[in-house]
Amino acid sequence: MNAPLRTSPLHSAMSKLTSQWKSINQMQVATGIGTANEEHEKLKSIALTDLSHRKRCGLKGANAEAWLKSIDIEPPAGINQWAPLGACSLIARLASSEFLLEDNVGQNYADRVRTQLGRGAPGVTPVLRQDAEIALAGPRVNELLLQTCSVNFTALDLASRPIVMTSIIGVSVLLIPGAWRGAPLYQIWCDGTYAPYLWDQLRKIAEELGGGAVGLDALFAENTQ
Amino acid sequence: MSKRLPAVAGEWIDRNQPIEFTFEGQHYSGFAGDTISSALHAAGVHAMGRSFKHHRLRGILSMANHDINSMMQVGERLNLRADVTPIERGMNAIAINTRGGLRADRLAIMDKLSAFLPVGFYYKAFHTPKSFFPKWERTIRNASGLGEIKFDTPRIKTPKRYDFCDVLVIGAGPSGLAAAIAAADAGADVVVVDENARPGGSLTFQRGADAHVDNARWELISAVRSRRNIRLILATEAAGYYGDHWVPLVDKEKISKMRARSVIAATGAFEQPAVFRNNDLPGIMLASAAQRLIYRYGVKPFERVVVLAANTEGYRAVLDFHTQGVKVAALVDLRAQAESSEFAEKVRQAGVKLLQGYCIYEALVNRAKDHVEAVVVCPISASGNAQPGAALTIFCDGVAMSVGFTPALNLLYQAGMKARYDQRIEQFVPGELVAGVFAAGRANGIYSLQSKIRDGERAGLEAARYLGLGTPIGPVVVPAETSSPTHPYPIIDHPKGKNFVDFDEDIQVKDFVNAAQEGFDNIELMKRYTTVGMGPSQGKHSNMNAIRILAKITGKSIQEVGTTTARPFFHPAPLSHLAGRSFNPERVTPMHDRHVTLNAKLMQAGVWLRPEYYHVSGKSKDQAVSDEVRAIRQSLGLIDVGTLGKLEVYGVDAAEFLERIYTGRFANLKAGMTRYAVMCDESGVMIDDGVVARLADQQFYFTTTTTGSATVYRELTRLNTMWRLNVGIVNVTGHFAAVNLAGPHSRSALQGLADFDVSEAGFPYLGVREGHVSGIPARLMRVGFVGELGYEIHVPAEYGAALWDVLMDAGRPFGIRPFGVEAQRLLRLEKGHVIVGQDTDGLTTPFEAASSFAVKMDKPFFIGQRSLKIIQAKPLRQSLVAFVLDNSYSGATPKECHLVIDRGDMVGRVTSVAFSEALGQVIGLAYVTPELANIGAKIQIRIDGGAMVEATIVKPPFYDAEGARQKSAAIATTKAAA
Amino acid sequence: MPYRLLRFALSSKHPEPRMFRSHDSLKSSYDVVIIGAGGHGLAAAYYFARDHGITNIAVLEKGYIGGGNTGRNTTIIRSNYLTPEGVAFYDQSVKLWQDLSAEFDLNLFYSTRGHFTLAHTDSAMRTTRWRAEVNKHLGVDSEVVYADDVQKACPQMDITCAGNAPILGALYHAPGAIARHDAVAWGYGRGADQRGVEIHQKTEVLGIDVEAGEIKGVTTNRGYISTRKVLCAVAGSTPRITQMLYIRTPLYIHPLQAMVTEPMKPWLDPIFVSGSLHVYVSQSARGELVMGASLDPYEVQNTRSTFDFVEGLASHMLDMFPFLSNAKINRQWAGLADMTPDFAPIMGKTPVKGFYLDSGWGTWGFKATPVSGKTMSYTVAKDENHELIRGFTLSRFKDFKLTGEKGAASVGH
Amino acid sequence: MKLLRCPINGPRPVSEFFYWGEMRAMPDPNVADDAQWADYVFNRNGAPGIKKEWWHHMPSGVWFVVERDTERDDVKRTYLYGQESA
Repeated sequence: MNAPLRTSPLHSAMSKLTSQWKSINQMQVATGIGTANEEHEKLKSIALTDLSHRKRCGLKGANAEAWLKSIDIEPPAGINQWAPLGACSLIARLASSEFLLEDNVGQNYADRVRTQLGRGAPGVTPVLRQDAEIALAGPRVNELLLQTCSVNFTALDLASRPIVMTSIIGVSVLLIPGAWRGAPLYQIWCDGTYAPYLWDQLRKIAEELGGGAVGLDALFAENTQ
Repeated sequence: MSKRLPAVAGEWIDRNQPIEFTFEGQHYSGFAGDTISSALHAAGVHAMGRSFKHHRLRGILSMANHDINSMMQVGERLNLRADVTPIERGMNAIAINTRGGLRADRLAIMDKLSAFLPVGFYYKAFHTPKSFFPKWERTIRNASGLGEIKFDTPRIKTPKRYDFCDVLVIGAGPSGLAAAIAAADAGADVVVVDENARPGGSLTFQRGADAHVDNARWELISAVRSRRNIRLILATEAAGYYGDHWVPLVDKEKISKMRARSVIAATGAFEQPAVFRNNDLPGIMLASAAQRLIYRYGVKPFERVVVLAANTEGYRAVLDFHTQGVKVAALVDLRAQAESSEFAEKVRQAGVKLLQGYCIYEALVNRAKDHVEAVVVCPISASGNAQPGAALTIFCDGVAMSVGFTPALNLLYQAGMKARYDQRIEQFVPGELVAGVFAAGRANGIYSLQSKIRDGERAGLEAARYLGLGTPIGPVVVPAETSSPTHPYPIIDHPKGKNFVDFDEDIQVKDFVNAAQEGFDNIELMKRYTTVGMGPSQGKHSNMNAIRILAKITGKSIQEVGTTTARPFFHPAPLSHLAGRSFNPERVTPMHDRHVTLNAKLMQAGVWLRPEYYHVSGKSKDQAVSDEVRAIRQSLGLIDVGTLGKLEVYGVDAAEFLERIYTGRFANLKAGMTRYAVMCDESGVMIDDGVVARLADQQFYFTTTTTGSATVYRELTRLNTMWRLNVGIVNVTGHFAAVNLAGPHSRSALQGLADFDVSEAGFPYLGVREGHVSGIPARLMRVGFVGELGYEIHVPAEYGAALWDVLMDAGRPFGIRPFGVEAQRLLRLEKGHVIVGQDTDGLTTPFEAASSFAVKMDKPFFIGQRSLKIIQAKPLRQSLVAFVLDNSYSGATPKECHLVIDRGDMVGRVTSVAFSEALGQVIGLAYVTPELANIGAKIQIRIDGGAMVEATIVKPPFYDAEGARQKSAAIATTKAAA
Repeated sequence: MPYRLLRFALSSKHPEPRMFRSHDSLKSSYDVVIIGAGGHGLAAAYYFARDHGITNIAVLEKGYIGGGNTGRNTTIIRSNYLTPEGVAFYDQSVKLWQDLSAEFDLNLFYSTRGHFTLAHTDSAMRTTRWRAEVNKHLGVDSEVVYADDVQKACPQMDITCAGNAPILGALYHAPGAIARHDAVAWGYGRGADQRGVEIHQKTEVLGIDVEAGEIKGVTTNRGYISTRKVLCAVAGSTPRITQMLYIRTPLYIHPLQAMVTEPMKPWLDPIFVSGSLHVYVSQSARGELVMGASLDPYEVQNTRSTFDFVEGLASHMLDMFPFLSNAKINRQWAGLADMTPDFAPIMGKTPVKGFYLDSGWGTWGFKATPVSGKTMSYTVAKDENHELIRGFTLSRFKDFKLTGEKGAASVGH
Repeated sequence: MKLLRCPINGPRPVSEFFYWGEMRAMPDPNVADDAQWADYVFNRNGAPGIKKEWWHHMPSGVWFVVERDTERDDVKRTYLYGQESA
């Protein structure tokens, strides 16, 4: 039996916009929206795209940290911090004893950990992560966040690799600030069942500010090579 | 005739940009930068509105956003304050609150009638005879109100946003600007906000023919502009102060919710009117209003003015008028002592007639009754009594009042500050301030220019220090004022009254005297009885005089009388800005767009959107629903149950944990099996239910109600924070998609898809299995909620859509129907299953809700058990029974919550009811008193219109009593065939 | 122009006497001490004097007359409750309300406007029918109406509520009314004062003197008073008083906020309440829209304002009435609601002999003012709980006999 | 808007939190008599004072203890359950 297709929580939202698709990790991913020029214009303000196709897994519990080390995965030391994993994957420590691993294309930490953990180990509980993931990038992203979230992101010290758990327009999110070609970049994870609402609202405001939705290639071309 | 002055240095208008607009149907022209009031005054229009109650003609009072008597309606925009609203090209302004126009206002009669309408008159009439009141009330209601709501106004959404800074300085006057510079130079990220279009505060209009003023303004503003860590935000109001330095900033387009780490109130002071007969006539205004007209708008306020003064500012105003070519007919100084400042000499040199120790006894109205024409002045005794014996009349076309100020402490009051009255300067000054909040300038009782700047610097440094910035500073001494800027009692009695204290509400001196006589002699009661300060200006020009009057009446000190609390907002704020964009979170399952494609009629369930039923063209809702029901009973149906709460609990104590939170027993539940579970709160009330599946010895997967998921998970994590059981609890509600594949053919449909044995033996009723469905990792549970052979299939959310498609395909040969909540409600009712929240309410116990079977009182402990023991020992309050109507019954079907009546008494209510096609009769659940709850007993239900319907209590379930259909496919299919 | 207003024009001196005397000192003893000069306390004082001939009464008020929730509520009066106890009690109250103006010779602006409790979900519709059926059964005028009826009552309203929460129907309660809240306290105060009751403002209770489980006296900031009967009618401050007596109650205190627009020409006749949107609104005789929402989310014993409240209420107001976008909010304020687990009041006798509670009014005390006064004066005078309040006793909690108002839980206005 | 310091996530607007109420120690159900139990279930300490309360940071699911002056709405300190001394 051939492997079934995964569907992004944002699939129908994206399919209203996009013309170019590509299958990544058994998921249809929008690689381009509208013309390259249109996308280029959006990048000058705010660009959003769907990163839900990335593979991830979660675990938590008193022994989670020790267990990860036992399989040669070094989690970040501080609470609410993230650390790079291998070439381009990441591991985030949510609060104190919960962890989220996410693979970029071509990595397989998440699958490996999920398989090894199985039904869990003493003091270690597997956590199914079916999040939606949205990437926000561009010079005006902070204005978009000021209109939707009460956290002062410009005050964060990116060198300390912080993660922020907060609420955006009423939806609980996990957020990692970063940079993209000199402009701010935010990766936002949320419960997939809230994602269509969150995505639509963010997209509308982004459009008001001169930006909008773009395909994966516009922001992360390397992912689809 | 234009009253426009030759260009004035620093004026706010652009004389190269004329703007046409209309007021009350007349065309006028002003300049960009003009407000409605300044443009009208320039055009010689002084009467701009009618007052709220007496409908007296009123004009400019403050030019400072307090001119409640010149509010305009401009299209759909209501209650626009003409003194601060900029004119716009083609703007059509109409004075509010008139009947038949400003000039011809038919309600002007109210002024004549005012003698009949003393303070609180409406409490004293119209109520007898009772039958007349509604008519009077209509009259009163129709006369009340200010502007008009236009119902075609669209919903206006605004980009409300958050903002952040270290130090928020409120007020861009000299002290505010100085504070900002000091804080910024100490390293703080500073925001200065001011409601005016330009910075400078009083420096922009209280020039007093004093060169220092211009220089100081120029220096401060350029210093602020040159600093990169100061943001100057203009034309923006600080609407209120909320906990932890949270200040909403309101501008034309939006609100910015400023989170400051420290706040400096350099909010200045409101100039206060003098109170004398006819002090409300057009042409009589605060000196600062006249100065604003001159220096901001290049408008000559008067031709011939009488200045009423009790402070240095009054003398400086005289000089302003003099230099602008306004004839100062007289300077009337309320004080006994002569003015000591250097300005006194300058006034003398200007040849202005000074009447020391005089007051204005009354103002006289012109023949047209629309403007002041003269004032009657007379000596005033040391004790403050006017001596009209020696009165003289001075003709003039205007009066400028400069008798004192009251500080704008509103935001500081909201920040929990208690003010104290300072006799030296006759005003309240800030008492102890909350940490991180500072006051500066006039708000702090500091008036002379150099002192204000010094005080600003002090506040700026202290704010920086509070944030750990800058270098420590010793106590900064700011020289005290040499003379009081404010008169202790600028209020003159007059036998004929009309000496107004509150212009919003038309309250005169005698109203306070009378209110006090009636026993309303403390400030709060007086405020409520006279309504002083309750109008749109919130008492900014009236509260202080009211307090002075009350103090005099009661012989108390002003400190003893005290102030009323100042609540948000500083200026009224529009709903569109407060609401912002209005976000309403909404949740959909991973199969949502499949439902949309299938024409699902969606309904809200908490934050979720779910299919109520699937619309079929040409069919009614009822037909569609019964088709869905029939499909499940006879063949196959599929429902999205992804909104159910889905939780996992792992660990050695997992079973123990479930034993504690649910009323049932789970330690003995075998791996691979499921069990119905009921949850109670501590008082024994049934709050949730679901199914618990044991996947492995130390792994359980369980469901909660759709509305319960978030709250149940939250409470479970709290409980284990205390219990410290060795478990991991995971909320996977949004991470699993779930459907119920139900109907006699469900097994046949599943057979080809599952990679494990789904035979009756391999996967019995109430079993749970993990495997793959068409390659999708899945958890399946044999459940009987709808009373047919059925499988609840849970898969990772990302496979939800794929699962739906696979099952719809596999079901096609069996005529599979997607079904919604409506059909499921009926199906479960036929099985007599309870829905928590519909068949229970906020006080129902499991004993009452026919759920005792799920409660194991002999367990060591579960939440609610102790309370249920107490309740169990008492007689049952009510009990849920199943009933049917005679199948010959053809009348209207009873509805949910119709009452059960026994010998005229309420003895219960229907909680669920529907016509069951399968049984050919109306079935339902109802609460009745225990004595009536006997199988076979008759109960009476009162339906719409009051008719009684007899029902018979039966033993549930109504359908397939032995549950054979859900337990064994064999029976099911044969029955269906039969 | 009614004749009675003439006298104001004709008389040179203001012809109105003092509404309430001021007293320099407290007497050493009173037959009854009432704590709290709000509507409830003063109403009780009034009926003590009028119906029970007890006039040697001191009403002690920490602040000023009617300064608590009496002066802070949104003045809605209705009787469309869910339980027989609730309905009977409030129905009696509404009947009393209707004649108060005449009785006091003081116009309370009691204005019958009709009251809609909007239902946006099918479960809300079920509760709506439940309340309607119970009301009708007990002779109270309530009925279930549907979306188009609501639209008729307010043609301007967006009954889809911006598509967020379409209105399915409502509970329509024709007798629903509003009144001038302050005047109610003044009317009862004047009536009591005229009959000899002493009202002492700025008088704070510091302690209550109990001997062998019986009330002996009260210590105030103005001296000690001996008395054998104390009625506590202080709403949000009740726990401060019961604490002095070591009486435990289920009361918990959350602020309840409200706000008001600038006056506008009248357009809104009925009273609308939406549980789902947490909105209740009516238009006052001054032309202001008076609005409230649900309780603050956590316990606070002061009346500070929050911005969250205004933001949420503004948003939901515009969902229902989009054309109010340009209307401006003039003022917001708060009161303290004394909540109970079953949303019914706590009234009557207590474990301490001679100490009586009039509390647990949560968000609905104003409408009960007359009947609470009447039943509490009876209860104290006779030392026996009035039949109308027997469902509301403090003892119902230890007996696990709660009163089921909670079944209709929505915005409690 | 009021700020509250979550021991894990730091200061956040109070709207990110869920308030459970004052912490109450459950008496041993097997020892407590009916009156004591009813007192525990229903009665509250409604008088103002400095109280220990359960609060929950919704975006992260963190439960913690808040010591708060309920009259001044002034938070004295916050900490994770069991780490009072810390």
